[in-house]
Amino acid sequence: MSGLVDENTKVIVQGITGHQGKFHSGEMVKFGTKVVGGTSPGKKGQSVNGIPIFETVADTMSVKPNATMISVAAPYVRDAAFEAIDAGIKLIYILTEHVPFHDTMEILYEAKRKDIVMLGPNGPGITRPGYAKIGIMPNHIFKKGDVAVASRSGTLTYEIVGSLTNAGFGESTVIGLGGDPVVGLTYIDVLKLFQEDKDTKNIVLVGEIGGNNEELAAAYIKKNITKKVVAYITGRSAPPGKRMGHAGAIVEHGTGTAESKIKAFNESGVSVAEYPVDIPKLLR
Amino acid sequence: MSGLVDENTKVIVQGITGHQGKFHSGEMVKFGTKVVGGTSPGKKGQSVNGIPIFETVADTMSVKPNATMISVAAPYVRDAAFEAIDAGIKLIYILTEHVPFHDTMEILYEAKRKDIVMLGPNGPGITRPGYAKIGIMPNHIFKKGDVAVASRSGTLTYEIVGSLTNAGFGESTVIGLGGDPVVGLTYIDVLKLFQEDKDTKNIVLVGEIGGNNEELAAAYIKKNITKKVVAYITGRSAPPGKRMGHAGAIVEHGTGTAESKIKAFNESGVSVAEYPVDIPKLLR
Amino acid sequence: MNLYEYLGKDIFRQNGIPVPDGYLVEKPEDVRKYIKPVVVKSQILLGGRGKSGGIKFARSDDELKNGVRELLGSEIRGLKVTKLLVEDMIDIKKEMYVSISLNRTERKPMLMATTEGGVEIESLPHEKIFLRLIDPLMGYSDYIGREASSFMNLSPEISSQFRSIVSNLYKIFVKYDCELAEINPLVVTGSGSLIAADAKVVIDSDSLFRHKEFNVVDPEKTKLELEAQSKGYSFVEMDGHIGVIANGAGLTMATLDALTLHKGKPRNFLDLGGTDSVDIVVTAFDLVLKANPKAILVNIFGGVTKCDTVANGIVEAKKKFNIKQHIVVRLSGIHEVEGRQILKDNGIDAFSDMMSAIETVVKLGSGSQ
Amino acid sequence: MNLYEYLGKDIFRQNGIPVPDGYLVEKPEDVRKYIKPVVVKSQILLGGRGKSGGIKFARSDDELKNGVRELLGSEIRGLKVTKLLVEDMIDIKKEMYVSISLNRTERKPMLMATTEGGVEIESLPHEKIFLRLIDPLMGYSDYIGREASSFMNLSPEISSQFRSIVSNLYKIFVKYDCELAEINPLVVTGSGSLIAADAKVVIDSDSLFRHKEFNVVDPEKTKLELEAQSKGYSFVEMDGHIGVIANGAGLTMATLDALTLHKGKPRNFLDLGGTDSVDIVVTAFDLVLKANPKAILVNIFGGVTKCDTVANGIVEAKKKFNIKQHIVVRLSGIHEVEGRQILKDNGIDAFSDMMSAIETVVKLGSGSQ
Repeated sequence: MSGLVDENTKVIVQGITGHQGKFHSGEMVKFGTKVVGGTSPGKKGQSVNGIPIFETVADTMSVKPNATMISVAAPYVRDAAFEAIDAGIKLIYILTEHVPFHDTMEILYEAKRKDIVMLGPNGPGITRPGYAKIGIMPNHIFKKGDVAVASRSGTLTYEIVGSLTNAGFGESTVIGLGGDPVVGLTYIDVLKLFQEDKDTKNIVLVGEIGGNNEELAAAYIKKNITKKVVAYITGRSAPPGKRMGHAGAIVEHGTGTAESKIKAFNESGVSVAEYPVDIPKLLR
Repeated sequence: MSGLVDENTKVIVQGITGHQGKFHSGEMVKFGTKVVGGTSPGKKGQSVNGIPIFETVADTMSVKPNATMISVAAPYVRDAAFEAIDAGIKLIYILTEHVPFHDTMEILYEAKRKDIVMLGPNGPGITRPGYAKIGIMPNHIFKKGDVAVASRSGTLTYEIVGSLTNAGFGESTVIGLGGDPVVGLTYIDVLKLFQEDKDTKNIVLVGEIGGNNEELAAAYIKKNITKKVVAYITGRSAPPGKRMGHAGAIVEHGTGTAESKIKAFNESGVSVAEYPVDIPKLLR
Repeated sequence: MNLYEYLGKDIFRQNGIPVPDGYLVEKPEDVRKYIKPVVVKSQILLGGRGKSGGIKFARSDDELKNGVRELLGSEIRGLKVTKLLVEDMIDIKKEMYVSISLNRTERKPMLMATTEGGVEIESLPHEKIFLRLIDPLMGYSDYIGREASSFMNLSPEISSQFRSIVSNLYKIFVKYDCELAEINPLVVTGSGSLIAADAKVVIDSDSLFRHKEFNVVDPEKTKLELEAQSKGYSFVEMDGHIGVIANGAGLTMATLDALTLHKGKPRNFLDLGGTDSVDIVVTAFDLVLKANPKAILVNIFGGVTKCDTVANGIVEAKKKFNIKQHIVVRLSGIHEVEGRQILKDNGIDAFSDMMSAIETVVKLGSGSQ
Repeated sequence: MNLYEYLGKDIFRQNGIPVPDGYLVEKPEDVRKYIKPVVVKSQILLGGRGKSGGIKFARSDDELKNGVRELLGSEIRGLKVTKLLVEDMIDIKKEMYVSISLNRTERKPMLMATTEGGVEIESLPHEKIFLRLIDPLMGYSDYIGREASSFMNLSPEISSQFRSIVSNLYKIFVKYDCELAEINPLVVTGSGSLIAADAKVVIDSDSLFRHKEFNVVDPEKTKLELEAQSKGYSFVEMDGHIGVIANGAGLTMATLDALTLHKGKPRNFLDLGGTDSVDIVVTAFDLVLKANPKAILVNIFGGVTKCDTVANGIVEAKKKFNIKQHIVVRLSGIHEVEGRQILKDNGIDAFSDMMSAIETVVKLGSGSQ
């Protein structure tokens, strides 16, 4: 996972004086993340949680960030992400929910054009116990270990991480891909990283209805992943055509169902837990 | 120069049934170029100079082209170039004059994004005697040899190539960068290739007023080029603020003058010919 | 958000896609004098309206008035018809299909087109459909339309109209933040003109902040869902009887799934979100109670949200709304012990593990009351 | 093509950049009743109009009428004033500068801005200017304006107006295919509003096919240049006396250079282009003759153009226009021998090498005739 987050990760928070930016920048610092700066127009020279505030991302270049957490309101995400891309920041994590997917597509392809990794939007970020956390996952649920978790959800991920930690496991990396129909990193992207990561022995994929990324992940696992993988899929009971909280969690024209995803994992030899709490059992 | 054109080059001509496309596709074939196809909407199944016509660039993929010459009217160049980029053709040469430079910029950066080389617009193309010619340079002026020529002009280049050939020299590669203010390949791009090219021992740069690409080339030569370089600059007598035929040939606010370019070359140890006919003398 | 046909056609009209002349009828008086043959089309968001009797053809003033009278206020597959579109009848020679949609797998816009329109695109064999991803940075350009025309074997006259329509459809897709912009059927008339006989435009709800022109009520949401939305909650009505409040979309879905696997039937999806506030909990109860559940399950994993805050919210809601139904709560995470104590003190079942809460609420919800 | 201020301001107005209210005066009757203080500005494409007396301030009806009378039809540094812009006087507190232009070196749009406006940007020290390249695929976004604001130390109120102006200026740059879109000065008024007091918009002439709205005569071209342009020739008038016809822009320039180095003064630049046609040669002579040269030099390197075709064109032109001036021709390349023979047969000097032709025409052109 050193490609994404490691001891050299230096994070800025775009929108650091907002409600989320203020709280979570503090939590990240407590977790041990190097939060080197933040932006908030009109507040340069001030600080939040001991973190210096800058006017623009260009100005933060003086503290040499290589990652950013974007926590601005949805209408301003495109601008903030373009600012980070233009400044050459190599990992862009977007916390914000309700970003129009047309904006996300643009950000994603501009980022790809410049070899920049985009994570999110609308996900809890990435946590690597012992190294750093970028995002909003609660610090107390983690213990360093060998399980890597990738998920499209926030709280459900904490539930699962909590149950892993309680059951005596620990986590190498936990990554929330985001609940939108278009997100930056996908399961396959992170599966590659998990397979290469020396700290990871087990992999947990948490999927949900909508799209076919779980199906693609299942096919990828069968071909490329030698580590143990278990999965959990949520949304079995969702009525078709309804968005279940996440913009991406929707069964449309019979595609994106939980059944299809569970079937795909089973066919790839990945055990699928019936309840989140069953995940630790499947890993034993 | 094998990066641009060599024995494996397979060219299509977009707009092969137009006046230029028809004539020059035939001349290219006579030169020995592998012209594998052309496009002209509504004429699929027909042929020109023995070259099969296709409906779209996507359709030409069956004959595996890796280069294209775009010879459509200026308003359609953006579409044709995007079509070639989207199809993944690796060298895009645009013959057309009067392409709006905003279109050229877009084409250029889309091409860069996909690692595609763009040559032109508004230039005569590239000729590598013994290998292939893409473009409109007259076949009869060339002789295989060790002089590489890069120029922003068409006929002036033929004049110089003609005088080289008449003086007993021969050419390794002759490339016309194009007379527009924004073009794909620049002097520095081709200087790199000339320096690496085993067939090239001498380099001739033909410059003109407008922009500062010659100045940049002069600085680059001083630092990076070990082969012999001579230059010719035209436009000394051009009145300021007037475009001399080429959209890019204009002295603006005192910049882009012939004097500045000649001075830059002289300071980099590059001899500058007073008249085109003097170039062979400088190479001896 | 799925737009009614008449709104979709307004967009088409404003953006250079030919549509039949027509007008909206919301009450019988809106009907205009009969001049030429028209079609009366129920404005409901369902496929196969025609087969369900939602479309009438009128070749006289009487037929027009009768058609409007029959359709207006009628119910089609459970949906009440409140708006009709009265449109000039078109001379259909052929029906084609074209759409631009988001391809989620490839994360790119996708053009689909076929000469076999007028039916559901899913019902057509794959090889009849021209399918092409569009690079979102490069966008649509004419060559893509030429590729489609070539695949579809269109004549030069039809191709040039078709390409203009696809170009405008892509502009609409981008300009209005569409998930889908579909013309089915795209009609070739007897005189060889192309015209959009239907319009299906689905707008990304997250983009509405920049599309004040669509400040319309989402016709596919229930009254309660709209109320919840206006208060900032993700809320979906379902057909069971166990009210659900949880935090996080994924955990809420997982809660519904667990209930269902235990033969419990959820009444709703309600995501509290990540905010830590008593009021948000109280309002969530207000919404759930309006759905008249037999029992209520609260499932909280305290990350940012604190369990004692939620507990206080539950207690306040119980008093405020005088809740008689059983409330079963699962609290885990930050301040869970304090939270459970607050609930116990107020006579509310509180668990630390999700499964026990699920089992209990299913038992209580299906039982007496 | 450089647009007059009033046209640039029309564009600004239509695209959300504030400009003073004003109107165009082309004849004395166009002047409207004096209501409040105005500025009368000569519409000529020169920097430093004010210093040259091309701008008058009017604080009364008399002053307005006098100003118009004085300026209309006057000549400023050789340019005749045929249009005036009468504009509300603005209360100038501060003058700033902003522009978007093509940076040819980087092949990207470039934003330049400074709080030191009202003077030529080239005269300012580099460190006072905010200079930033813009990725053409990403375009302008607000953060770029925030970077500029921060550099320029603008107050929040000024910054928000400034950013809106830069955003619109970039839109104009792209939408109208500009080489340059410049506001100098961008005025901060006494009441703290930003307003564009001048407008310099230069359009890429090659883009005019998609900007029919600029179907105006290029004011910087001479009558003969415009005639040549309408016939498809690149033609530039110069102040010498040797008419020049050559093929290819580069070779034509090289011909002018060689003439100049030989103390010959060219009358014009004329590029025959790459087409092989007698008529094109004949029309070229027609154009050059209208410039009344003392001698004419034709310099052809036959690549695609064939030398015999050119020779035939020369002979035909000589007859048709009864040309008395010396014509000196250099023909090299395809069919050069045939071409020179045709010319010799018609009593025209023909060379194979360029230098001999140059030397001959300079001698003949500076001599008797």
